[in-house]
Amino acid sequence: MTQAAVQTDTIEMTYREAVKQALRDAMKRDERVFLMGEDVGRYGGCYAVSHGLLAEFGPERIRDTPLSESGFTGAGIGAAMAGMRPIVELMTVNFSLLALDQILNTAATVRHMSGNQFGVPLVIRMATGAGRQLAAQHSHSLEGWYAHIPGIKVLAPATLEDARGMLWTALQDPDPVLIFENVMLYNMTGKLAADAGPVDIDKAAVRRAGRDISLITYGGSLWKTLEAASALAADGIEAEVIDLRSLRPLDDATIMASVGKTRRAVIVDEGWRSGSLAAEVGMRVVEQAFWSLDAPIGRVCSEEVPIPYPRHLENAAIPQAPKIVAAAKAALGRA
Amino acid sequence: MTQAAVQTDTIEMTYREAVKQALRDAMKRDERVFLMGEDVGRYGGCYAVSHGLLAEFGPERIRDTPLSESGFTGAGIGAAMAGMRPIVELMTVNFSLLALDQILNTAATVRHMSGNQFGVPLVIRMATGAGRQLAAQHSHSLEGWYAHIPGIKVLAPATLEDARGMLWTALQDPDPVLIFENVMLYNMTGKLAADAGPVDIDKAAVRRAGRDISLITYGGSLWKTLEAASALAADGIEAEVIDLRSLRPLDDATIMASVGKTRRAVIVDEGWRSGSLAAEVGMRVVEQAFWSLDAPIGRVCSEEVPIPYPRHLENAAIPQAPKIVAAAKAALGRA
Amino acid sequence: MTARADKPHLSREHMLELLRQMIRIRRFEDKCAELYTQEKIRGFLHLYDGEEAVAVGVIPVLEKRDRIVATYREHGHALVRGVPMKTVMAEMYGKQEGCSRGRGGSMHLFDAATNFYGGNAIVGGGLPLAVGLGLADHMQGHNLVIACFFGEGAVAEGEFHESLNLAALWGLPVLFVCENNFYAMGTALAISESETDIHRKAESYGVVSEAVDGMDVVAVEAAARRAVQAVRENRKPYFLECRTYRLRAHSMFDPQLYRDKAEVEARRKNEPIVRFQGWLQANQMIHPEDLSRIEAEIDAEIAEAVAFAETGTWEPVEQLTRFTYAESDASAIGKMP
Amino acid sequence: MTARADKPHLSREHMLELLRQMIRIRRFEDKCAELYTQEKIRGFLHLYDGEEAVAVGVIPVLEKRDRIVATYREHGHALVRGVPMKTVMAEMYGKQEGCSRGRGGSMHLFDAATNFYGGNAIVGGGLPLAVGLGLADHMQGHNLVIACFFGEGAVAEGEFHESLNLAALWGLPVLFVCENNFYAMGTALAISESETDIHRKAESYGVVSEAVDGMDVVAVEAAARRAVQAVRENRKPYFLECRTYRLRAHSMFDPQLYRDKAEVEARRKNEPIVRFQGWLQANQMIHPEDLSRIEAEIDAEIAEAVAFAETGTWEPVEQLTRFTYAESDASAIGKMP
Ligand SMILES: Cc1ncc(C[n+]2csc(CCOP(=O)(O)OP(=O)(O)O)c2C)c(N)n1
Ligand SMILES: Cc1ncc(C[n+]2csc(CCOP(=O)(O)OP(=O)(O)O)c2C)c(N)n1
Ligand SMILES: [Mg+2]
Ligand SMILES: [Mg+2]
Repeated sequence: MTQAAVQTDTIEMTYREAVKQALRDAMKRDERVFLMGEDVGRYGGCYAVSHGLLAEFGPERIRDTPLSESGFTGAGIGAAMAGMRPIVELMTVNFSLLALDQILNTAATVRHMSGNQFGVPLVIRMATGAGRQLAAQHSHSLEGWYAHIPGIKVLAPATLEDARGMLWTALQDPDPVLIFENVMLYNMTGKLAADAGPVDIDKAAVRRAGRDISLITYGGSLWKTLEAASALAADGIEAEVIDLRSLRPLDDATIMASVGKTRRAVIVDEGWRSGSLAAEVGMRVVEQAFWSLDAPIGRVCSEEVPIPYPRHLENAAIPQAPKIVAAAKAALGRA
Repeated sequence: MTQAAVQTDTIEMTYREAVKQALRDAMKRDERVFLMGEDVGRYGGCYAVSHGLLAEFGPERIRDTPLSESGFTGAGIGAAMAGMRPIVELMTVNFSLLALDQILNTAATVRHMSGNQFGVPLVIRMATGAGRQLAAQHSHSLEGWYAHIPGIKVLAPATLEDARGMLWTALQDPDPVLIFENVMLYNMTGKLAADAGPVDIDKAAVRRAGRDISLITYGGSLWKTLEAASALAADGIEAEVIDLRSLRPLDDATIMASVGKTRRAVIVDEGWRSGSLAAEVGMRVVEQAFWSLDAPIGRVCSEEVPIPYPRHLENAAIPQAPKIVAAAKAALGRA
Repeated sequence: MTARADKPHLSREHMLELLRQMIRIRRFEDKCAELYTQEKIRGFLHLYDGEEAVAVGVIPVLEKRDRIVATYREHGHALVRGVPMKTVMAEMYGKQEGCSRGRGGSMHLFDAATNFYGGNAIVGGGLPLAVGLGLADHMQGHNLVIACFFGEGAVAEGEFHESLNLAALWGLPVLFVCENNFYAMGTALAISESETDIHRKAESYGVVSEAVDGMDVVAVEAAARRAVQAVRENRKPYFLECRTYRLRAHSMFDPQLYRDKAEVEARRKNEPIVRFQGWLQANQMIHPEDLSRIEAEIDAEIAEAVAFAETGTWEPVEQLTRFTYAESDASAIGKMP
Repeated sequence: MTARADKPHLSREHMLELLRQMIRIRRFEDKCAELYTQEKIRGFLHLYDGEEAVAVGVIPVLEKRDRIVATYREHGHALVRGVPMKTVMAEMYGKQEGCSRGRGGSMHLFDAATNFYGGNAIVGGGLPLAVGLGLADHMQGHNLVIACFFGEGAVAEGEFHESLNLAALWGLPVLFVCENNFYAMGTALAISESETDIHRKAESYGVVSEAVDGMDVVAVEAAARRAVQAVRENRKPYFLECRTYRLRAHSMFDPQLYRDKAEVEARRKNEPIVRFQGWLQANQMIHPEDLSRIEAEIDAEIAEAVAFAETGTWEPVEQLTRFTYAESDASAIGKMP
């Protein structure tokens, strides 16, 4: 399980630090592992995640790249095919579009096209999400969109445990795994077990148990959803909060078990509404648990607009706790 | 309306020819219009769509480009912002990934980021779809995926009328419009009114009326769905077939009117199942017409696999009439 | 300073104007930095401190009808181009009165009135756009020049390569201005390019190129004159590399671990304003009163711009989704797609 | 023919082997074209007719441990590399016995046993991959050479630029082999590149480069020896441009409107097999019996390959979704994600 451990020694740290520990740990455990991306070394990582690693592991294994997203992502694919275990950092999802050909047309297809002779054990990390007033070109949330692609796996660590633990598991995977770190979480602090280590990457987690409605979410939205769940509890509504953790593949069983119990669901997802991951999750519930539903499924997504710069508009564009509360109440007929 | 006209003079032609007529017509009507892309000129277009246009309009307006998808798509954006009306041909959707940064980060955002000072009246055409045994890198159906992006519009002409008529309407649009032509339709022949011209691009079309179930689809899958509807009719099931025509924005009203009547729906979409456009359409039905539904919504999409080369596997990977029939029967409890 | 500039432009008045524009950018940005710490300005803020001679040397050489494409480090370009300072400042505040209606912020200054095609936050993303503006001009025959600014970091991107080839192949009137400040965030040039003599890359596309001391506003201006004239006459691209230096952090988040303080200090001694001002003084072309007058005028302009931004209005939340698409009628306002 | 190749390799036996490999590719592909019209082979089929001297000149110079990245026009490369002809043919049929288990077809020949990293149908897509293979070798210290083949059309892609820079910047052992056949589909070189002297582009990355007559197998081999040796010794990239010509259509769908029949006919006179065979004959290095023996052997090999493909098996439809992900256990077969 990935819940915060309270039994053993715990250490207070940030999400950023948890990712860094995961990187350091992986570099130490396996000399085939290396980190490559723009400004991961001398600059210390654009979100300071890899700060200090260059001094520890040197410039060959903490490899600063030129601004060549397609080139170095492809280089990661090639290195993975030849026995290395690269971690490619794409700085942010906004720039990953430049590497999409390599991700979709090469990384995701090589195993199949080669009849299982070659695989691409590559991990690609990137920051995702809005909330820092970076405007239309720097605020995308495309992890759900990436989850459309067969041949890759997509992870969204929302907790310190997952930030710390998913990387190693992803590195063991024989296929490409994309890890999306929400930019708003890097400064989040919490307690992590001193001996925290790898976690599974197959199962969704019930982050809060409840009987009245299932709130299904992941990544940065998890915390807003938990906040909404608290607010709902004050009104006597016990929401169950599911953290998907893996966006591809999706853990249908955990979702259906929850909805089977609560009979109502709202999905919260920072992607644009049309074609969101929320639509996929909702559709699966319809396909697999239609007869358990007591009300239409709701979703809280981003508005269909490039993210605007001013704070009040940015806040209004992306999911927030009050909207989640409202959607939950609507699904419960308590609007 | 976009239904085949039978009242006036009609001419038998292919879908390819209808697209070409649309191109020629646009070039003649507006001298700001030009076509640019790989092999559109001297080669005659990789699917022979633009064959003959170079001779008629010359190399400035039928502009062969180098293999530089990002570069010439961006050049189309710039030219559109400066008063031209470019039609960029991206040969096939498979190569459009190389231009995705320009499409998503520039074309789709400029109007918003500039506070409405600049717009991008650009049309991007590309071939899409599987069925020609071109294997994993040449068989994508990503039009539904593109429909996630706010700031662009996405069209999928399935009929000769739409192949002929959507281009001009798209060129009048002040914002970027992507037109996806399914590769399996180019050789399709049919009758087109001699005076066929521009058509609306806002409304879905009811291609077959029926009372028992709504089959919702678009593009290349329309014909398989109509085939399925005929098969169902033989079993006494009257399916209504909706051709979405525009994938972004979606015409919710037409969809809901149909589902409100039939109370059952199956969505057919050649995209990979997870995160498909079918999920979005299904989710909208759940949000807007849940209480009219008598059964779970079904979907027939592509299997979650890069498209394999052998014909029997390719056929099994993408939607086919028998699968649509089966899904419809399942939704009707007649499995 | 170099003495290569055409004599006619070496008038005292012109010299003072060059100085004034550089100081104007510097002081405006100093104010921005201050407002950033006050959280009036948010998001990313990239300052041009040390690089002013590039925009000031190049942009006034362009004509009004010419077009400009810039990057996320574009306050200087916008100001020199004539985008009103108050609308630039209001944009940084995110107010409706901003030059991009507040939607864009620091990285997305746009201004149709001055043919200022933005502010682009994707490194290299503006290059294909500039090619397209050039293509439009090529087809329309307006005899414009398109000036496209980008950092040396963008040179490693595939879009740089595709854009140079297209512009050269099709004979498009694009002036590529590489602002080589020797760092892309924390990545020094030698860590991003196997060939660090950037302007030589233009040769492999058959594009005429020149490298110039980008800390010397007179030299930049002289080179820009040659370049703009060549583009306008030959209807072909031209590549101008301006070697400069960013004296401040990349953005407000950058702890500058990647370079020594001493390196920055050494460069600061040679920074374009100090240098040009010193030269003007040594040549008795400027008097202390000139400087105080210029500074007073600029300070007043800045104060006015801040006041304008402060009193600007926030776009109502109901209008959130506007400008995703063009509005055919007023009823479209606030409508979701 | 050039006489520049190192003498030791000019043995009669070696010459006959070069000729044999070229004829082997040609005849194999002639058969493929025939099978295509019979609809045994489907999808896109890109023939190498006229370009055989490139693969035959370069690939045998590589060692077994070296790695190869190719394009969608890669039958010749696979055959010369030693991918068994019968598994190549079975792949074209889409049979389970194919070298990519039938999943890839003509454009996606893969073979782990011979370090053949595919067949890539995205123009330019293989270049970053080759850089990555080179990076792995650089970090693992195996002293390999990575040979990466691509057409001159790929040179316009941004990925070309990014890949050359990365390989040069990081000192990676990649041999870039540009198969310049002067057309990218119907687009002649002069319509896609402002600078048509391709190998000179390598200079702007500081990569050593050479252009060679790609219709002369001996010249190609000699250049390849120099290149491979340089890469192996210096652990740096090398750029080899082979100037060649595609005598057939781009693919089976191409009506070749973009070039004159006369141009093709003129080039055919100089095609590598005729030319090399003529030279061998003129120098009495080949006897008519040699040729008939070679042809007979090849025909037998082809007949066997076709028989193998014909009797191959179709993958059961239940296994459709296999190989999307690795299979941890047998029960994964047929499981949907
Ligand atoms: C495609 C892309 N990749 C990465 C980034 C993040 N980033 C922003 S600025 C920058 C450095 C750019 O350096 P340079 O082009 O030299 O311009 P400078 O900032 O020095 O003016 C980077 C890596 C980005 N904005 N776009
Ligand atoms: C990125 C991309 N764009 C377009 C295509 C379509 N296409 C296939 S081959 C080809 C021409 C490539 O020419 P070149 O690189 O010279 O190789 P050649 O076919 O001449 O061997 C094109 C445009 C593609 N496969 N990939
Ligand atoms: Mg720089
Ligand atoms: Mg070629």
